[in-house]
Amino acid sequence: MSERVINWFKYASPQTFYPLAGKLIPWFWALAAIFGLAGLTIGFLLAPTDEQQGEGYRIIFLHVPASWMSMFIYLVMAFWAGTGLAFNTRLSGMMASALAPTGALFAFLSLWTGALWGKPMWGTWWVWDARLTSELILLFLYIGFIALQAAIDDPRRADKAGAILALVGVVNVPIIYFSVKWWNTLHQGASVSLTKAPSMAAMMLWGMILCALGCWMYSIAVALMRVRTIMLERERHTDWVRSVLGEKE
Amino acid sequence: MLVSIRAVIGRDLRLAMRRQSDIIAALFFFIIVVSLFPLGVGPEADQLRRLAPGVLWVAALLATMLSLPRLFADDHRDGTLEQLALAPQPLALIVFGKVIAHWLVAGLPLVLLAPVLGIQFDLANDALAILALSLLIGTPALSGIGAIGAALTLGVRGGGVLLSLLVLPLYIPVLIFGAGAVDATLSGLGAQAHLSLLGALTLGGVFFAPWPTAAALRIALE
Amino acid sequence: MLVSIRAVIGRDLRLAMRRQSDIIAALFFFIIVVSLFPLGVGPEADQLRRLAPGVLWVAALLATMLSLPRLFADDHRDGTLEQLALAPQPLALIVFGKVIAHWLVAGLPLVLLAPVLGIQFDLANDALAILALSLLIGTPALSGIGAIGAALTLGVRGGGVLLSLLVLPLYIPVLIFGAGAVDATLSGLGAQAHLSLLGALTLGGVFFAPWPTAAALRIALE
Amino acid sequence: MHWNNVADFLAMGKHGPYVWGSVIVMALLMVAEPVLLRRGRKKLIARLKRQFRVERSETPADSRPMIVPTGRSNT
Amino acid sequence: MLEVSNLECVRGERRLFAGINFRLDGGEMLYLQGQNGSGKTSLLRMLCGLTPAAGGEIFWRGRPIGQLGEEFRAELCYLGHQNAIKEELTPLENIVSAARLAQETLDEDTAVDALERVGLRGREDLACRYLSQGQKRRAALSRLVHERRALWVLDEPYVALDKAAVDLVAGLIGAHLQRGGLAVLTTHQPVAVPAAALRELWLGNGDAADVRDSSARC
Amino acid sequence: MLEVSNLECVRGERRLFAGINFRLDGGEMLYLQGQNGSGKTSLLRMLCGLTPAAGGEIFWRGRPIGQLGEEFRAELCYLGHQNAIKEELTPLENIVSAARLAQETLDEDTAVDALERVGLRGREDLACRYLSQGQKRRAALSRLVHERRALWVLDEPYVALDKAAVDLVAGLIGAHLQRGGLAVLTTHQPVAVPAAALRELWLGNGDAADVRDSSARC
Ligand code: HEM
Ligand SMILES: Nc1ncnc2c1ncn2[C@@H]1O[C@H](COP(=O)(O)OP(=O)(O)OP(=O)(O)O)[C@@H](O)[C@H]1O
Ligand SMILES: Nc1ncnc2c1ncn2[C@@H]1O[C@H](COP(=O)(O)OP(=O)(O)OP(=O)(O)O)[C@@H](O)[C@H]1O
Ligand SMILES: [Mg+2]
Ligand SMILES: [Mg+2]
Repeated sequence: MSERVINWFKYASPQTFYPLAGKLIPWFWALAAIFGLAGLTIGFLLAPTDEQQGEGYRIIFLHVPASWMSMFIYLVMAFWAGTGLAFNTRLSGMMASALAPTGALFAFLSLWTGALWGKPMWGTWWVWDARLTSELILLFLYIGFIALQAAIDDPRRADKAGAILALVGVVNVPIIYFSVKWWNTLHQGASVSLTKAPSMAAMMLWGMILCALGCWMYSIAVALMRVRTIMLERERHTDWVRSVLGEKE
Repeated sequence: MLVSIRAVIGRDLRLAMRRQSDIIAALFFFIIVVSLFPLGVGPEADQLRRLAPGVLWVAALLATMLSLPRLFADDHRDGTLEQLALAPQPLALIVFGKVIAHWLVAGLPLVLLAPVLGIQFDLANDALAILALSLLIGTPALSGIGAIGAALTLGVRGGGVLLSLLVLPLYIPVLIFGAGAVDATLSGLGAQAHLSLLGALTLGGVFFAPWPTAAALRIALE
Repeated sequence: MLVSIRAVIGRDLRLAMRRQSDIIAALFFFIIVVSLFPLGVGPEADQLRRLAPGVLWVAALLATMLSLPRLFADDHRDGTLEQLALAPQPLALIVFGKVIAHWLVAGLPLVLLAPVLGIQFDLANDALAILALSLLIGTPALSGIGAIGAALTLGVRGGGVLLSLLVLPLYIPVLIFGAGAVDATLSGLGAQAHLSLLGALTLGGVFFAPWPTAAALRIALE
Repeated sequence: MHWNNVADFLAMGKHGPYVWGSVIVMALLMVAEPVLLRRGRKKLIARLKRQFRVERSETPADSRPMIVPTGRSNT
Repeated sequence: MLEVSNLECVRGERRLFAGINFRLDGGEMLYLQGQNGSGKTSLLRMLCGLTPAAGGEIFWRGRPIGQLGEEFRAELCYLGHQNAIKEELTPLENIVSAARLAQETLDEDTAVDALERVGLRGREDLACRYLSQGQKRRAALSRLVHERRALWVLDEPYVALDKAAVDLVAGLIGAHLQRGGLAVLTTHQPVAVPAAALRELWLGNGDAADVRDSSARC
Repeated sequence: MLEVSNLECVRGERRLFAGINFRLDGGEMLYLQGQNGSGKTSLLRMLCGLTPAAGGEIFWRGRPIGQLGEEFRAELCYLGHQNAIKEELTPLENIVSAARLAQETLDEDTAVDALERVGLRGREDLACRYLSQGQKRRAALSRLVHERRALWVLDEPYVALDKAAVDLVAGLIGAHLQRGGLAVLTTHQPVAVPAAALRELWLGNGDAADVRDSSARC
């Protein structure tokens, strides 16, 4: 392994990452609070009523960030899992395990808010529509990932097995995203896209984006918290954990 | 390459023949589930006809799923899996052979039997044909996807349940398109679209699945 | 006597806890079967309500049946069964303990969960109560009768299928009275008669079954 | 400000239960997650410290395998 | 105490042995020998009453074991090719629950002590799945440490054990014999059991038509 | 040809061994010794590439086995604690299908001959389930009769075998070494392999502090 690679992996070693993460967490909490409050203020206090959907549309400020995060976190998790499998770095597996519960949380919230939105808009809590089904599958994938890792005692084996599952499940994410395009379904198509001009009012758009940023920061903060715990647990035999815990006495 | 796939298939089929249970088990389970339903639900022809695609596909899915835990477990227990992993050909090829053997043993009989059971539900001829066709196209995907789950949960605490947990979400699309195809025929729409999606799932499942499966097996053997 | 039954139950429960799979497996299977049906059949409330007793009872029956092959197989494979057969107390007592443990692990959770799943099917409260009650009375019979089949097919080629073949005919009365009880409530008739028949089956099954089971086990060990 | 009064705000134009149902559940879960994490972390640290204390009272055994090349022999 | 007359064993269409006679008293050990497949395991299982004999009788304290039933089993300790160890449970749980099923009282301390004796210290709480082959066998054999029943029937107890463990088990058997117990044993490894009144029984190879029922003492 | 440098093995939280170095050339045999649970099986599995090493490297003909992959496996014959025998199949079917999976051609006559060599004549067509413990092991070992791959890795091959069979297997290994093959072997039974250039490796017991570095010749 060359010098450069080792440098690159420096922050991938748990003992340097642990204090770094500890310092970053408060900042991410602050950002999460700022973005979240701003987004909710715009979304719930300032944004105008939607002509077709009435006030019910305000669920969008929760539903869309939750849905985005559920997919995005899966991609990040799969990325970490994949690097762990390829380069055998200790940190990667821990990051993947740390992200999964938060991803599952957002997948659940996406379903929950979606269902609560569907009842007034479509007249039903649930249809077996492509997007809804694939989002449900995403939730199951998260749960499967968590359960699989919990069932294997040896953390290294657990990481690898989880990584395979995560990578296999990645196909599901584009399916969720493009399902509205590939099949014409009840669910709404994308209203935010990089190529086209946004098709919704600027106020709504900003509200949504701020809420999404808030969720994003929240996810980072929570994932960092969790990864620190996982590090302590898994590296409990190393000296650095002893010294970290010793100092706190 | 073909030779070694043939060798795996041959061996697994012979084992299945010897045990017999494997072949009949899936089949028998399928028959039981399908036949118990009219017993529990009551015999109104109209209702039964509407139930038919769902019941038959759910039964097929469960029957396949139940035979999954043993796909690698026996080989794991008696040390054969180590020998397979140490064979000179890529493990993925061997897995491919095992997936095919599994389908021949657990999937194909269902395809052949489904039309017969469909008659019990008073399905029309075209619906019966589509039912068999959808099963023919769809069940290999069940074997392929299932192999990944079986390998991941090999030797793991609580393997059986975990297997269902991992595999079922991935089976849902197959179920939906499969039952959808028959439903579409029943309601006079074409089943074309559903069937081609099913075909895509199967191609993906059978040809892509052996790689992650082989990787998972190596991990299980560590 | 009570002590040794307690010891068997304790050991089997601890094993189940350790594996976890056993407890959750039956339960999870039950949930899956019950939830896949609306998925395959379509979500019309009226139709679902009529299906409910049948689906739930068939699912309970299948869930119990699936855990049967392992009732003695693990003990047989690793030599524990020989030790049990050589223990100083009558083998039938030990079997009795194992039947109870099996019910606690595979039957009781279904009883507790059934009402929750029944809600998905939009069942009324009294029907839910009768559903749970019928399962509570009926499932021990499934464990008892099942034990005979499990012992008879122990170590036999094609055991799994044979087991279903032997056991199912004996299960059908349980299914009919069990689903019948709920059906009767749904259509406003009393479930009394069905339930007492179910009770009779259970008493017979649980207290009579250990003897033939023990005899069958001794034969399997020869 | 889009709203005239609090009642309107709470009613959300007949969609109150749906909107607030979403908001409350989401808020609850997003508060619960970090709280649970903190608690888990504290428990873990306590456990680890207990373990370290126990381990300090024992001396770790070091093991070193030996390799003995015995050369050629004709037994 | 244990007496066998004219015992015969038939497997499939093959007669493994016939005309086996011996008598074993307190403090004596029967060392059963023979090639692979000569019927040693089959004979041991007959002694335990697991397999019915094709011919002949087995007596315990003068009465046929078939009649004695539970009375006989209460004095019998059998250890077969299989370990009768649950992979999911820890060694400690395994032997405690095995003892409980055999209607013995084994408190946790005694159990831990037994495990320590067989060299499983530090592994009491590791699921047996993770143990090495020999450690699994040791866990199974730890039953013998506090076993006080009269008749031990052991089928190749030394398999997979290292030298130290073999000696330990041989010592346990020796102590048992000195307490006036009986033991029937098969093994392909020649191991000296200390202070044993030894009797040997050779089973001829079932292949050959010449069923030898020679018996020798050593 | 086989070279191991600085090998380390960690199981759970236990370091079984570290700093293992050796080199094995054609015609040489490595005799791996150690108490139960000292990591012999783990070491053999690392040599086969089944378990990744916690540290260190393994070279075959100068290249790391991880890189070689199939090339290495084509020269490797591994026989573990488990027999890799299907109970439902007959011994004949077992070895024929095992050979086919290993991409070797084994015609029926050769297979029957191999079974006869290991003393399973008359049992070729009996399902393995009915075989005795030692006969099952013999069926598994019959693979070695016509095995010509260079590296044999055998984990306690003599377990459950009677004296005659042990000698037979030792003879097979000896012949293999004389053909210029390599063998790595563990066993708790001291058995003389004829004409072997022997090297011994002791693994200390991971638990105990008293690591004995005594070595004996056999
Ligand atoms: C349980 C039910 C639902 C689920 C699982 C679900 C899932 C999703 C997912 C995964 C996304 C993100 C994908 C993307 O950005 O393209 C999304 C976005 C969206 N959903 Fe839903 N949804 C559900 C119900 C609803 C309902 C009932 C409505 C409205 C009537 C709705 C409206 C939207 C809108 C407007 C977006 C944003 C699309 C965009 O701007 O890109 N969803 N939903
Ligand atoms: N159905 C059958 N048909 C023919 N032979 C059978 C059948 N069942 C068992 N056998 C033979 O019976 C014998 C059983 O031997 P047993 O297991 O008692 O041997 P053992 O002396 O314990 O041998 P080992 O030293 O290998 O443990 C074997 O030779 C086996 O081949
Ligand atoms: N998860 C784990 N935690 C702690 N120890 C473990 C774990 N998994 C395995 N071990 C230990 O690792 C060792 C594995 O040893 P291995 O099977 O290689 O031994 P061996 O030398 O082959 O022994 P034998 O002679 O009994 O076959 C055992 O001592 C076992 O207790
Ligand atoms: Mg034997
Ligand atoms: Mg070993």
